[in-house]
Amino acid sequence: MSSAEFTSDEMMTVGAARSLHDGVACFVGIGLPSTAANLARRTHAPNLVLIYESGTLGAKPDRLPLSIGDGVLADTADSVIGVPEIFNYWLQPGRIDTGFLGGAQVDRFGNINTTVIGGDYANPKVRLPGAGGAPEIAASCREVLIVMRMSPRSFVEKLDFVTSVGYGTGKGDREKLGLRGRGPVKVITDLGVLEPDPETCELTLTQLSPGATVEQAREAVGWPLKVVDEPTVLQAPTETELTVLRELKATIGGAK
Amino acid sequence: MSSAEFTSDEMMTVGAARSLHDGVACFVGIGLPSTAANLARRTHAPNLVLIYESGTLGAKPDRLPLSIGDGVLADTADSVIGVPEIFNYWLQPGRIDTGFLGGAQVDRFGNINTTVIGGDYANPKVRLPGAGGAPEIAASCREVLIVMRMSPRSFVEKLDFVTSVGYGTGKGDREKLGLRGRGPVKVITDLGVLEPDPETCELTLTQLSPGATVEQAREAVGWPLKVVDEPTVLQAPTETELTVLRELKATIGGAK
Amino acid sequence: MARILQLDEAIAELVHDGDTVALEGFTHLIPVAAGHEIIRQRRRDLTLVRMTPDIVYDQLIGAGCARKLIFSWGGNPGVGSLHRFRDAIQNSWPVPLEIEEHSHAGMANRYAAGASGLPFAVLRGYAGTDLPAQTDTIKMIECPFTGERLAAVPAINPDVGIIHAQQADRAGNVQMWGITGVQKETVLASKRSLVTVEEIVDELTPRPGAVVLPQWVVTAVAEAPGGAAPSYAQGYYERDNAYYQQWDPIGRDREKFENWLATEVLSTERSAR
Amino acid sequence: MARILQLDEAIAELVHDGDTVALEGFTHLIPVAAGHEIIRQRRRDLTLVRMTPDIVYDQLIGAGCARKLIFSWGGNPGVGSLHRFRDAIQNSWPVPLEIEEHSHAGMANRYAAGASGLPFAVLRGYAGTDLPAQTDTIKMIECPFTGERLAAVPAINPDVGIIHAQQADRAGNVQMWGITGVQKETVLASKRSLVTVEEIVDELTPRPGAVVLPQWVVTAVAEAPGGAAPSYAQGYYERDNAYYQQWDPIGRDREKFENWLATEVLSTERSAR
Repeated sequence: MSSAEFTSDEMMTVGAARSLHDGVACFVGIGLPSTAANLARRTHAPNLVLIYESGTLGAKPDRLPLSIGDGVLADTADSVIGVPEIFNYWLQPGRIDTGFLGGAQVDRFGNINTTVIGGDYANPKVRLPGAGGAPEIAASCREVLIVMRMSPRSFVEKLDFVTSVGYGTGKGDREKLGLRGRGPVKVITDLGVLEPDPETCELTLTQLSPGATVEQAREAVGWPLKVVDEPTVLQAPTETELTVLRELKATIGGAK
Repeated sequence: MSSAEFTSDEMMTVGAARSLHDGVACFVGIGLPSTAANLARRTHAPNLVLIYESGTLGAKPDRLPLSIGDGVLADTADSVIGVPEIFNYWLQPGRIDTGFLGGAQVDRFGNINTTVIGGDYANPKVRLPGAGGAPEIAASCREVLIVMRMSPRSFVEKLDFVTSVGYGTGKGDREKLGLRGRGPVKVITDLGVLEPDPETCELTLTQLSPGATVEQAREAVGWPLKVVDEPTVLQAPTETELTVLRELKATIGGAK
Repeated sequence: MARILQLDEAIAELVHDGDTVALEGFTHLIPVAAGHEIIRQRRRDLTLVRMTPDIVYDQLIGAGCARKLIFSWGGNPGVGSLHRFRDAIQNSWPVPLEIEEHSHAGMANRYAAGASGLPFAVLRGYAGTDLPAQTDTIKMIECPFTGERLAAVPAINPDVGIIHAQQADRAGNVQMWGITGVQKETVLASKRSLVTVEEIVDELTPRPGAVVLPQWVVTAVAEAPGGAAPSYAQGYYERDNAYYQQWDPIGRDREKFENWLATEVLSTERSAR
Repeated sequence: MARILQLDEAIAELVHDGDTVALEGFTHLIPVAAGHEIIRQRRRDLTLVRMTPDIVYDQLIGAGCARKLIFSWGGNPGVGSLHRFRDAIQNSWPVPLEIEEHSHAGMANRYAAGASGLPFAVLRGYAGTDLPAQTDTIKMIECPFTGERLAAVPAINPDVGIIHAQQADRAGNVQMWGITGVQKETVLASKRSLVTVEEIVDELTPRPGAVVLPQWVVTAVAEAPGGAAPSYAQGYYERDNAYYQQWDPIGRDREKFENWLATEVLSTERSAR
């Protein structure tokens, strides 16, 4: 165990990596989810199956891919398939265990916005990239992990646009909507981890990052944040985790 | 030109082969259609594109395939694809020029039965193999060639079961049913060729095989056969056609 | 991760009386050894599914394993009819056989819908034919954008999907090449799946046109060299055409068939691998 | 048979003002050279379609070629926003841009329906999201067998589909490998198609994972070496990451963009091949 210094982003990435169990199939988005998944595959989860929406099943990249369609994914995959097939045969039936999502905004029920902020849809203040694979990842993966830095601008009382559904307006909504997966089981942030309350599905602070406080978390969330009685403190990144993570990050330079 | 002896089956095969224009894409069934298509590719239509429902696009077999899934088709194809794709992406949109069909029964509007004969559906006198790819080949190919030996048992007043649609009950039916292709443009038989009447779509004898008579044809058809004023006589198989056809047939022995 | 089992273990564990079972193969890679093992284990009341039931289905039906057949083309390819199949339909011998009949396009789409986790598929099919009148698994549906009417067919999701492939690795990743038919969809649509393979290898070498099924979507792999004969396995052996011819007189005659069954299947044992 | 044309000839002949045009590529094999030729030929009022509009679509939009964009994710991957796209949506500069927005699953299925000759596709999608309220190309449909409600989306059938591949042979048969995205569907769904290729070869060698488009479904092939840069072409060249970074300040600023457009596209000529 190490007391090495680490950033809150590193803690967040390590926390996300630890949430991936060995042997599961994981639908990976680019950025932090991909870093976390590759970290997990190099540490506790060597048999993690990485699936990218570009159509690579079982990619085993020897460096961090720079995009969801990086050539290293195709080169190392068990199989490369077309994009319609990845969504129809692999994601849609619910055969992928874990989906990773980020977003510009999340609300207390784990719904996500990656479409527009401010104004209205036709005349937004900020036009975001849009849905991509997220709505169906959120609907169909057996469980979803959300990874986002906490701030009142991103953890909001009300989304400007619902791009992807977490628990809708609360417990039971997923079933009513016919969504197959369980929904978001964790929101992993720089300050700690939120989990849906078993009764209400409202996101509740259950774990704190080392050094972070409940007060900090409350201030970083735009709704009255529920907190469990005694939030546990996340284990700091181990030396191995940090070393592997930093090595991974260093591979980006030489990537295509 | 040759006056070599030939069988009526050879005439039928050569007639079918001649109906395939160079460069067209042809959906080939096993048996006589496959023989005819391979004959055409070796004679006047070297650029004929052979498509088999097993998923082989552009097969160039060096011998007669023994089944629609013969390995020689995969070995020589431009591309081998799955069976759902061959039907959905290739047949259904109407991008295949010519489809070949045979059957146990055909009626005067070119509808075909390959399902049951006699009795009723639940207790047939003869259970035939069933539909296979035929209904959608009949519906979606730009044009269809039917190849069958003439006899009153097979050229019937009323089908025991409509497996594949030609012109339904007459002109305009294909449009009403939403079928995209033109329908059967020729029925090639041992005694001659029937073509749909431009006004009524009723199959009409337009050509006779060398040596065959209108009277023979009428006797071989279970409905009052219409005949054009002056049926032309099919050109006998040329020496080249016969030689190539017989060479092709001889390849079957060594096939898998 | 797929488990590597012996064929008899795999059938014993995965295939139960009353199951819906698809043994798929399109001329190539037909899972014949698995079919014979089902006969040997005397499964009953199966709903058998296959686009192109041929000899091995004739054998399963003749052995009394099936109560229903869902199919689109049934025959002894290049030879003629399936006489056990006809005897079952026409004379209920040895047991009655219900049929549910489609076209290839319909069946392929039913598997694709099953693999896609959808309850149904849409196609341009069946219009004007007598097929829809004979089955309640063909309905019409209207395009919500154009109003056009199309055919709809329900997904097929077999209890067990069985296919034969050339190779698997020791983790149970499967690779097949050549004509691969509807086999990927069969495995993906099925609740449980068994892949028999020509051989288990240390590593799968990528090949042009290969279809790979990762181990995490395959329930079990069993080594069964020659397991597709009399059909062929590209790269391993060719089609045994004589077998198809020779089947005809056996299939035509109940007594000959029962002799065949007793000597060629029931009293034999698949060599343990 | 596909015709082998020069890129400028092909664009002149195949792409007309007002057309619906899909230039597809999923990170890999993006048909950038073809996009630049469309800008150079000053096409207007195009409806552009692409799952993942990135830099070349930002450029087409900034150059005023498009009146509408149909898409599911628009961004400069790994860098940030598309500023020409945002300027067009938010400020109608240089011309107003209408959008029709879907998810990837929806777009992929729209292409697949287009390739299949169906008017629509069915998927599990959009439920509970705000997307259906913003577009009339998402509707609900009921399964005729189970009564379940699912999403329906209309087929996409572009006037012109444009993709980039590694190779074509002299007859116009096309082969691409690596990540091939939705490019096959794009060509099959389109009324006309253009494939730019890294090189035209005497013979296509079968490769693992390759997608082959036979010449009879391709309208034209144009040799355009480097035609996917700054994206990559597996086996030919790598992604130019710096270009993606460098695009950000250019795209952010109208003046810089117009300079870029004048010097890098409009005043240049694609070398004749």
